[in-house]
Amino acid sequence: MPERSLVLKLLSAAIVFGAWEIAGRIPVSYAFPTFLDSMAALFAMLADGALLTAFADTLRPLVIGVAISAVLGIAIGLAIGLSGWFDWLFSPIFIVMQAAPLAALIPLLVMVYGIGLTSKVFVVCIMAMPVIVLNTAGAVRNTPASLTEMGRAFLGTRRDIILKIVLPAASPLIFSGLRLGTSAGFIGAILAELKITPTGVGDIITYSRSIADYPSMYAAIFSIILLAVLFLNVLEMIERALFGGRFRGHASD
Amino acid sequence: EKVRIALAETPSDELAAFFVALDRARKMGLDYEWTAFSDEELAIQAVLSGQMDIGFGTPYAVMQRSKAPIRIIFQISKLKFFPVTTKKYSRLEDLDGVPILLHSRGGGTDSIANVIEERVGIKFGKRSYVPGSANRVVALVAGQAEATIIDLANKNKLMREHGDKFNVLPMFDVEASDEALFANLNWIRENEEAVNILVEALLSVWRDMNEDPTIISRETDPNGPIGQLPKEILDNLDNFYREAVEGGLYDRDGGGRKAAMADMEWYSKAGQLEGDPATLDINDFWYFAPLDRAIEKLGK
Amino acid sequence: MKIFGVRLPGMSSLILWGLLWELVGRTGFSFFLPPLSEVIATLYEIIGTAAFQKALFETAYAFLAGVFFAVVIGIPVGILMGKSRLIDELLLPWVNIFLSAPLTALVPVLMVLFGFGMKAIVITTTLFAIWIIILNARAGVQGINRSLVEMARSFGARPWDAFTKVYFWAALPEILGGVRIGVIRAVKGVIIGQLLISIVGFGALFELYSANFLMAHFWAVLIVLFALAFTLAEFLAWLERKVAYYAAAR
Amino acid sequence: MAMPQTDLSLVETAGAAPQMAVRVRGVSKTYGSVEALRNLSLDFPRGQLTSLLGPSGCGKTTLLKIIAGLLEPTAGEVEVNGHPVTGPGPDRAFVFQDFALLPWATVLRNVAFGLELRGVARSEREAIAEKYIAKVGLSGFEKSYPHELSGGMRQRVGLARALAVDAEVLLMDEPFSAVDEQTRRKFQEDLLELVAQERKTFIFVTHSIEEAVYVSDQIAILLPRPSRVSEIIRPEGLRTKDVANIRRDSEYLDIVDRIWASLRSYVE
Amino acid sequence: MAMPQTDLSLVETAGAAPQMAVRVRGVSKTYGSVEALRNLSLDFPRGQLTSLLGPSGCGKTTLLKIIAGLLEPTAGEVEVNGHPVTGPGPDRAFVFQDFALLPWATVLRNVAFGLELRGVARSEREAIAEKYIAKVGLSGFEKSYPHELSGGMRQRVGLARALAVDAEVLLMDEPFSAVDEQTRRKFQEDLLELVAQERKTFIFVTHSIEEAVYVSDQIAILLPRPSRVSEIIRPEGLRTKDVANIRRDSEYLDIVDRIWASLRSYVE
Ligand SMILES: Nc1ncnc2c1ncn2[C@@H]1O[C@H](COP(=O)(O)OP(=O)(O)OP(=O)(O)O)[C@@H](O)[C@H]1O
Ligand SMILES: Nc1ncnc2c1ncn2[C@@H]1O[C@H](COP(=O)(O)OP(=O)(O)OP(=O)(O)O)[C@@H](O)[C@H]1O
Ligand SMILES: [Mg+2]
Ligand SMILES: [Mg+2]
Repeated sequence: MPERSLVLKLLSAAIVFGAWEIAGRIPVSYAFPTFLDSMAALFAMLADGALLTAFADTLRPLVIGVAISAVLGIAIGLAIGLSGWFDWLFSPIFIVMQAAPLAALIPLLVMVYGIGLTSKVFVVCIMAMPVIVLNTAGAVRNTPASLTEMGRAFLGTRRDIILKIVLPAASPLIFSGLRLGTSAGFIGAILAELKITPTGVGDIITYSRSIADYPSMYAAIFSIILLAVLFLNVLEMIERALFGGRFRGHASD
Repeated sequence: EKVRIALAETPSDELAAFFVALDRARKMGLDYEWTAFSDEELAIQAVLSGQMDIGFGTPYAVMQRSKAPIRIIFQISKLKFFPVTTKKYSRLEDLDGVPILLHSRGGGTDSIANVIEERVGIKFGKRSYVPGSANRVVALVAGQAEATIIDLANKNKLMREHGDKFNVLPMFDVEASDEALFANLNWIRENEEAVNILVEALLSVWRDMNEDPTIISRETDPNGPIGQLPKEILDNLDNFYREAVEGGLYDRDGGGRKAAMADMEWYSKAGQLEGDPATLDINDFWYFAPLDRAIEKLGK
Repeated sequence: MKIFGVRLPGMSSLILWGLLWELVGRTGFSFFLPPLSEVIATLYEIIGTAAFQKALFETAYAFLAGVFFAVVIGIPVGILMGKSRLIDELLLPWVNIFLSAPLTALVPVLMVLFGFGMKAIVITTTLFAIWIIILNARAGVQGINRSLVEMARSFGARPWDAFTKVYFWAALPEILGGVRIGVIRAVKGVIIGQLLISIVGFGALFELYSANFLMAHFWAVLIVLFALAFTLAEFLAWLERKVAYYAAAR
Repeated sequence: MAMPQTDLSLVETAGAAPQMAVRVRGVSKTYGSVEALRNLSLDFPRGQLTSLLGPSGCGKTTLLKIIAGLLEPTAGEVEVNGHPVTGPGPDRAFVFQDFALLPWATVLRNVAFGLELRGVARSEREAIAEKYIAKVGLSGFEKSYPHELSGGMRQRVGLARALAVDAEVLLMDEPFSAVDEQTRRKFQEDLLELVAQERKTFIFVTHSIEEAVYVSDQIAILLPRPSRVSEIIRPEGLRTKDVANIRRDSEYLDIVDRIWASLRSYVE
Repeated sequence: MAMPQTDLSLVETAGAAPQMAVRVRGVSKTYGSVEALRNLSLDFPRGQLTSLLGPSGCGKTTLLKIIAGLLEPTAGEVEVNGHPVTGPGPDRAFVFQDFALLPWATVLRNVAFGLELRGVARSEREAIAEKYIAKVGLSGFEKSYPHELSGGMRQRVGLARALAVDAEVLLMDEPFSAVDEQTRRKFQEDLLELVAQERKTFIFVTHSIEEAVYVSDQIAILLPRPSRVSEIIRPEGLRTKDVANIRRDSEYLDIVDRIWASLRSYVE
């Protein structure tokens, strides 16, 4: 029943935004604008192009960082999953990185890489990379043994087996790692804009806060969350387009 | 009831004098607690929404825009900032079109840059924002920037260590406030007693400090937030305050009307306040009673 | 990994990395990377100070409170979503949005709504942790083997019995998995909260040390934090493995 | 479809009036658009073992679950001992194809679980469970967990659990499908003993013709979906013969062939 | 253990000199502390089907994988056509017990996958695959994905893939374990036809005594771990008999009973 679920989605959206509007009208704080005011500010910023420029600024380190993390992360993950040596040497690092609050490293990064694009890209990378590496490695390690054995039995070369069996078998988990990584990357990009140099959406947030233009600040926050959710949905659509309904499970199929 | 104080940064050498004043205020019967926020805007917001009583910062834009009756009661420090550049430049005029690093959009260094542009008749290149003078120094030393504006302590440090590579450009004097204490007017009226004690303690410390900067290190409570700082920082306290006093960072009268007037002019020029400075009423921004009372009590 | 037939324990390569760090640090490669030995000496020095212990206490408090709420709210909500279609359809879109949204952007809003002190940090921590806990509990309940449910019914189980004796235990591996990931995220949440909201705990130490270029101090606290987070995550993973023996058999 | 009374008297050794423990009358079941059972009627004599044989997906499990009260029929009625079925009841116990053991509980607790849900006190239910654990030959494994047992042993835990609640009717859904041939044969012999010892009614689903012929008093052959009973076969004479030689008995082989011929028409 | 040459000449219909396609000599295999095979020797005549029968976990799969070159024996040697085995080779094809199909590939690609790995051009390999898909009765399912097929159909995809690479030796690990009894019987008949048509050597693992007797030229019975060959049985006469009646043939039943008696001693 697509209609029912759509209705429920709209209903739950109406409840949440309604609560926001009411909370803004009470108001809970001088610094808490209403939903409608924030939307008005959002459209104003959209209309004068400020928001789009800001998005471009925010997305640059994000996209570069996620792309680097994806390429490097999948390659490292593959190496870790395939080689005992790599596993021993590198996986502890990524396990520690995943568990640790890397946000604390940001001040250091600024000292090393300065305040430009590099350190922002770096922040995105350290946030996004561990989960991509670990997911890829885990997926590769868990490639059903019977499939790789089958590949060997039918005389596949190592390259063949990696390209035609290991990678496709691991791809759902790799993609879920990419999705988690992108989401962590978004957190990193915003963190970088709030903690390193305010640019893009982070700049709108801090600047409008400093001049007490709270509707604009909330509009920027709203828009970046919306952007993240859209971004991830697009990623999910790509995944579905690539692998379609063909995946219903894994080794059990 | 405890007075809740919103700091705009984590306790560090710059706040040592303030904490000495707080200790004196406690002896005079003030009960307080403090919270450190990661920046000035948060401290302002916290006071705005009533979660904190007294805040740190210069919330002129907020005072003019939001309907909340916020008032400044004491000037902590003046906007003593210094344009620092590589050896390539030696006068402000040379900076036409040069990219510059500043603290934050709409903040104090941003307004200094605005005023420089206006007075000298130049236009800076791209402005990039890096919060924290120390971080801007790092960027400068690392060669990531050619010009920036930094505070007194960092200027001195930079010149001590890398004086051969950088110039401090001569600049006009600024009397406007960098940090000030502010609070909600209604709250001030309900807590006159506490505010009076605090302002009096501050004024006394500011005066003593201008006489003898070492008083800060001597009076610092070894078990307080400043006393707990790493030894490396504590060892430098005397030096820090000596240079600060020499540089005229702390006004011995806590700013008052003189500072308020300077602020009106400065922040209007800097774009934070709207309207002609002459038409602005300083009483819409400052609340002088506690300071007046303290000056009267301690003498001129 | 085996060398000369001897099995090297899983995390032993960290020793190698530590040595590398020491070497690079000794060459004076950069002021921001002091040798590991210096860092450890500093660690030894500051670990007893009141400032460090206060930071540890503040961080642990916010962290534990945040995780507590995430678990106590997250698990029942997740189980409810797994069982009730209506609740699931109402909540699932939001859970998914918050799971992937950059919560850092939301922190300024949290401050306004919930204050600027410890409370906001606790809530940030909870928000970092709760969504994955909800989703996993939901998945666990949805994945319960139908024949276990039918078995319970066929032997006449009442709803409460079925819940406490079958549902909870059957979903436990997923629930624990969710809690483990949630706890890891909570560690990030508590530090981000301390850096972005009010500067207390380890967040304050990081700001202070980095602003004053006390690199050995900085790394010392960082190591403590990494070690704590890592130990916690490994402990939960161990707990998870203890019940995982039946995860495959369900 | 009704069973001639005379047939039964041959088998009912106790000499009591032959009775039907379970009667299924005109049961239909549709899942959405899939019609699984259509107007199916079948009686299960007390104290006997009835097998259900039929192609995959014909609705055997569905029928079993309707009798257990786990599913509601779309139409028709099931009676157990003359009382209509409205839900699960203490008179029936189910042995699940996939065992349905609690992986986090020991063998002892698993076997006692049916009694635990019925509120029997701990010491009492454990004593009963011990007895049935011994009966299925698992003494010494009381403290083991299911994942430490082989498939065949797990199956016996499920069986012991069903026996422990002392229900009159035992519903068994392909209970031996997961064990290897050698073990399976052993189980079949155990099952025959069980039917002889306990005076219970067994309803047994299987895919194996040989198995059905070997263990059953009565075999119901089901048509493909929508399922009705196509034939009822009673391998009467076999019960009295020597178990060791039954597999080469010509009567046995005749029955197997007859069923095979009848089923074969549905396979492709 | 060596096979008397005279026996074989009875079976070898082509009249060519009887030859051993695969010889296993003194093979041992230990996994860590588990000794799976101990000094096992066994020969597999060309063009015949040899079954391996033995209790669960006795090492049948292990032996098959050693022949395939997927595992290295701890000791001993395997020869295929006189050449020692050092790894997988084009002369052997494996039918996996768990199918080992690529879930993301269509039936067509799965069947052609062995050829794809050998670098056969796309159009050519697809033509070959089509042929074998038709042969196992899956025409019309070329574009389906494995999860859309029933267990039996998946099994046939695995079979077609092994047939498509046209290897001389086919290694089949419990290939019919996943299908129901009715379908299984059909498969057994298909397999008999296949052995008759293609002049290949089949090595076949099963748990079912009846199945082994029904389809094999030679049956090797393995002991429990550590495994050696305990007995070799050649159900010679059966091949010439009428398939339809073989299941009640007394020779057939004798062999089944003999094997059963021999295996029974290991089952508890
Ligand atoms: N919950 C359900 N929803 C929809 N259809 C169902 C459901 N359960 C069973 N069916 C359909 O009803 C039919 C009968 O299913 P059932 O499980 O009773 O078959 P079965 O005879 O036990 O088969 P098998 O021998 O494979 O176990 C099947 O075609 C199946 O697809
Ligand atoms: N990779 C492995 N590591 C350790 N032990 C193994 C491994 N593979 C198999 N074994 C052990 O070797 C023995 C033989 O295993 P194998 O799979 O060959 O048995 P099988 O005869 O095929 O059994 P089944 O009939 O159950 O398939 C078993 O006891 C098993 O536990
Ligand atoms: Mg069934
Ligand atoms: Mg096997």
